[in-house]
Amino acid sequence: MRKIIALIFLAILLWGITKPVSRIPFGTNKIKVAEHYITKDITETGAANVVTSVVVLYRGFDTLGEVTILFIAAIGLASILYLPRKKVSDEVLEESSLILRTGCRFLFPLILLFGAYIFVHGHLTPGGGFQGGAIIASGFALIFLSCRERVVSTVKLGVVESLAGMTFVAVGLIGLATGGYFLLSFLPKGTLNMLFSAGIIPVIYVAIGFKVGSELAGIIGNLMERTQ
Amino acid sequence: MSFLNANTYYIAAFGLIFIGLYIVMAKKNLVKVVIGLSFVDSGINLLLISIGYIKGGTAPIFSRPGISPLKMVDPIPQALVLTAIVIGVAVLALALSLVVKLYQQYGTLDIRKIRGLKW
Amino acid sequence: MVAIILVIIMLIAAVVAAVLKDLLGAVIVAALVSLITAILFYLLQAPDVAMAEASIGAALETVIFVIAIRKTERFEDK
Amino acid sequence: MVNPVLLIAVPLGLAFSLPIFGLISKRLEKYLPVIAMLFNLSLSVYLVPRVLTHPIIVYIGGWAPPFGIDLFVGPVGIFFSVIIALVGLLVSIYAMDYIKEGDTGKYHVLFLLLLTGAQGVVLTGDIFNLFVFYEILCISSYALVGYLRDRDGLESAIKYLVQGSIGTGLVLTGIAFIYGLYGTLNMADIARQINSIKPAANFITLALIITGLGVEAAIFPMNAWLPDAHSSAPSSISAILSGIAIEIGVYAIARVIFTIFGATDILSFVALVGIITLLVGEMSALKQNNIKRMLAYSSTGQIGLIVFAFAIATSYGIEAGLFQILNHSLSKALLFLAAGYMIYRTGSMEISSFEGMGKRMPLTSLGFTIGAFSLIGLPPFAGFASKFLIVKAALTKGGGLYTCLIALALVATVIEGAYFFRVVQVLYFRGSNENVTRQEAPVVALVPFFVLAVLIIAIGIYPGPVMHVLNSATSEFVHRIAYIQGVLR
Repeated sequence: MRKIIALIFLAILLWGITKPVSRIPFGTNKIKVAEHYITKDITETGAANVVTSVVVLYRGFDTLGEVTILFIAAIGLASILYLPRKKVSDEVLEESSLILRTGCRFLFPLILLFGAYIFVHGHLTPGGGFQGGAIIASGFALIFLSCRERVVSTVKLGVVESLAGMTFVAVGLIGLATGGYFLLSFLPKGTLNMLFSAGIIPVIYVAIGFKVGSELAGIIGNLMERTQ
Repeated sequence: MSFLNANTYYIAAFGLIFIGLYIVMAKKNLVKVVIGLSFVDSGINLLLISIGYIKGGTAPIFSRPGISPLKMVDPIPQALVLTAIVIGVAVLALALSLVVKLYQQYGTLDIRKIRGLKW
Repeated sequence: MVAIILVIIMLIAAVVAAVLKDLLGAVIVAALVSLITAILFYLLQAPDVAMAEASIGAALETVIFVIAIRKTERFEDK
Repeated sequence: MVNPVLLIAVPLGLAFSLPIFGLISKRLEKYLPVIAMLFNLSLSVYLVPRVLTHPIIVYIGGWAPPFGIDLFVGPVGIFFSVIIALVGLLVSIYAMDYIKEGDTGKYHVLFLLLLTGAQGVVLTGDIFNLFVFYEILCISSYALVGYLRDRDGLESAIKYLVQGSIGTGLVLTGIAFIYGLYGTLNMADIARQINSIKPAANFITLALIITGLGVEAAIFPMNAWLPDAHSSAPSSISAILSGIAIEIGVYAIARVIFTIFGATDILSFVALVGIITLLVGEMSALKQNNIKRMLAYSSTGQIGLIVFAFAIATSYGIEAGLFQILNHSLSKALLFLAAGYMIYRTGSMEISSFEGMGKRMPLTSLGFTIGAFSLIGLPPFAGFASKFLIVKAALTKGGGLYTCLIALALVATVIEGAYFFRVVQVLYFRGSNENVTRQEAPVVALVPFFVLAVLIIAIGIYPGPVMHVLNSATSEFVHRIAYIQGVLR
């Protein structure tokens, strides 16, 4: 019964979406607003990666909202999995093998370094705060899964997450105070393809990198520890 | 065949969305439902990126000098999808935490057995 | 041509994820779907998105799913 | 001049910093939402006179629309932001004492972010930005519904989450189509070009977005989650969900229909859906014995009435709809807050267990009664004025359809009266007459009751200033050309 209803619903939806999709042919040039971004990007923002300048500068407010959503998810998950007192997990954790431990000790700093590289170079190469943060979080996931004697404090992760979020809002407010616009790129544009260029993009992307990394790591940590 | 060739990505996107919606509506296991939600998200992301694609376009990055800005694909959908991916993982993490907690209360993942509230 | 083959594999994998009774298997197949989506993003000239999808969609979502399944149960009961 | 972006930035910054304040002192946490909402309320009230003469358009990051995101702080936006800040402030004062269990710091963060999301939705002028803030609102409410971590709460949270995610997925698909068709995301820019494409493609896009937003607004048949979610959440959250969240859904739908698409041809269908929602909601409320489920179903009904009023689409109709939103926010918040402490004192949600409450908690019961009377539409409360306006709007619109529908709406009002009077009767006229000890709600809870009750009566007796704001807000919805020209100068 459920399956039939589902199929009928999907058939109606399929019939409906063909109409707008037929008006949007695949692969043709239909750029309107984005033309401005592509042609004016270098002079206006100084970032080589146009996607980054759209994400951080032109549509920076969306990014602030997006960071907030991840924050909500991390906080909401912690509040749902909240245990009144620290219950010790009664399942006996197996010691991870020597190879696993050594490998993870060796890999963890390298992963962190790679993640940091990704989010510092967000305005020059593909990548940025979200990708770099996710890579850092995968390093922490490695710690949580294999090096069980190392304890990662979710409280400290929470502090990092809060500070990074406050940095983002503070950068926005400095823009408002100095130039009259929230999230204004008040730093100099610099030369194209240099590390210190493109205004506030590096600052914001570093903040996002820390924030996303600590949030995703906190999510994994809470899921591992807060449930028996 | 030419239809398939021209619309490969649209078919992929809507295929994923429909499979995801079908899983959400027809499956009775909560983890499966969450997998369905993640398929719907991926499908919508693929749809957005395909809308922004231009045949023979280059990635919107001035990685070396001499790239013509007029051949670049649309950067806005890519920015939107970055946002959408993060929203997707946020919803998914929250959903799974609820699922884990529900399992601790009811001892099952079957929605037919989780019926405390009357409808 | 590459794209068509990838899309076919992806859709088959999605269907397999829907019918598989073993949830862990379904999650792994779903990770494959995410990975192929990432490759498709790359083919569509979106390297930023491809990176995000590969690191978040394929890697971290799978980790979260696997932890959740470990805390609950592995098989979908009939 | 104060920049209206602070309405979003300040609560957001405080929410981010709240965990750090929580490390310093656990007691600080609960004051931060109050501070944030006090700031928002004073700033919005301060902005009202300026906005009424001239809408303020804020460019985020200094990029002019359609290239950047803009905030359109018009009469509608400021009207909603005053409601959000006011109800948010009162509920956060109430929650200082009410929320005791669980990780309270996290509750306050989520609560503050829910209000910030609502604030962003009503101010933004960019459709994708609206989607992002909408997700903030939705995701924090999923988490808050499951906050108590009991069986009902978790179950309704997951139900809400699944349905809400499908809804937001539909909205995002609609936005993808809009972007593909028009190449822009700015609402004014879309509205300017909307008639350049064949209607069929537009219609499907509009249908996808409205269906998606309709999930959060709980319009029939997408309202299955509402009674569960609103009844299992903590009472303070029920008040916010009923008093603010669903109204934001209605706002978003109205914005999409009136400003972006200018689609007046689907409105008679929307009116019909509204009346069906109203009748379904009120009928289901009538047979409930659980007070919170009753109030939740009543919210569904009220949303139906508001949607109907908007669908009349004359300036009378929209004005009546906005007035009803104000009335519903104040009254339903008051009802849920009062019910919250009555449930807390009796330990039961059954209506029959409230016998003698009129003596045990006289002030709380009085608050509940005022809220109920205002929702039914008795004079001299605010509900009378708004319901009167809706009837007047429907009759001046004329036509057989609207006359029939308003007759059905009046039937629904009678049903509403029946179940609210039943509760009031239980509160005052049932139970033994022996002396019962008074167990009044604490003072921090009585303050919100008092303010809400005074506002309901004051607006009912003297609706002049409110009507002044509503007139401007109505013209913002009616004159979409002015909106477009205002943004794209």
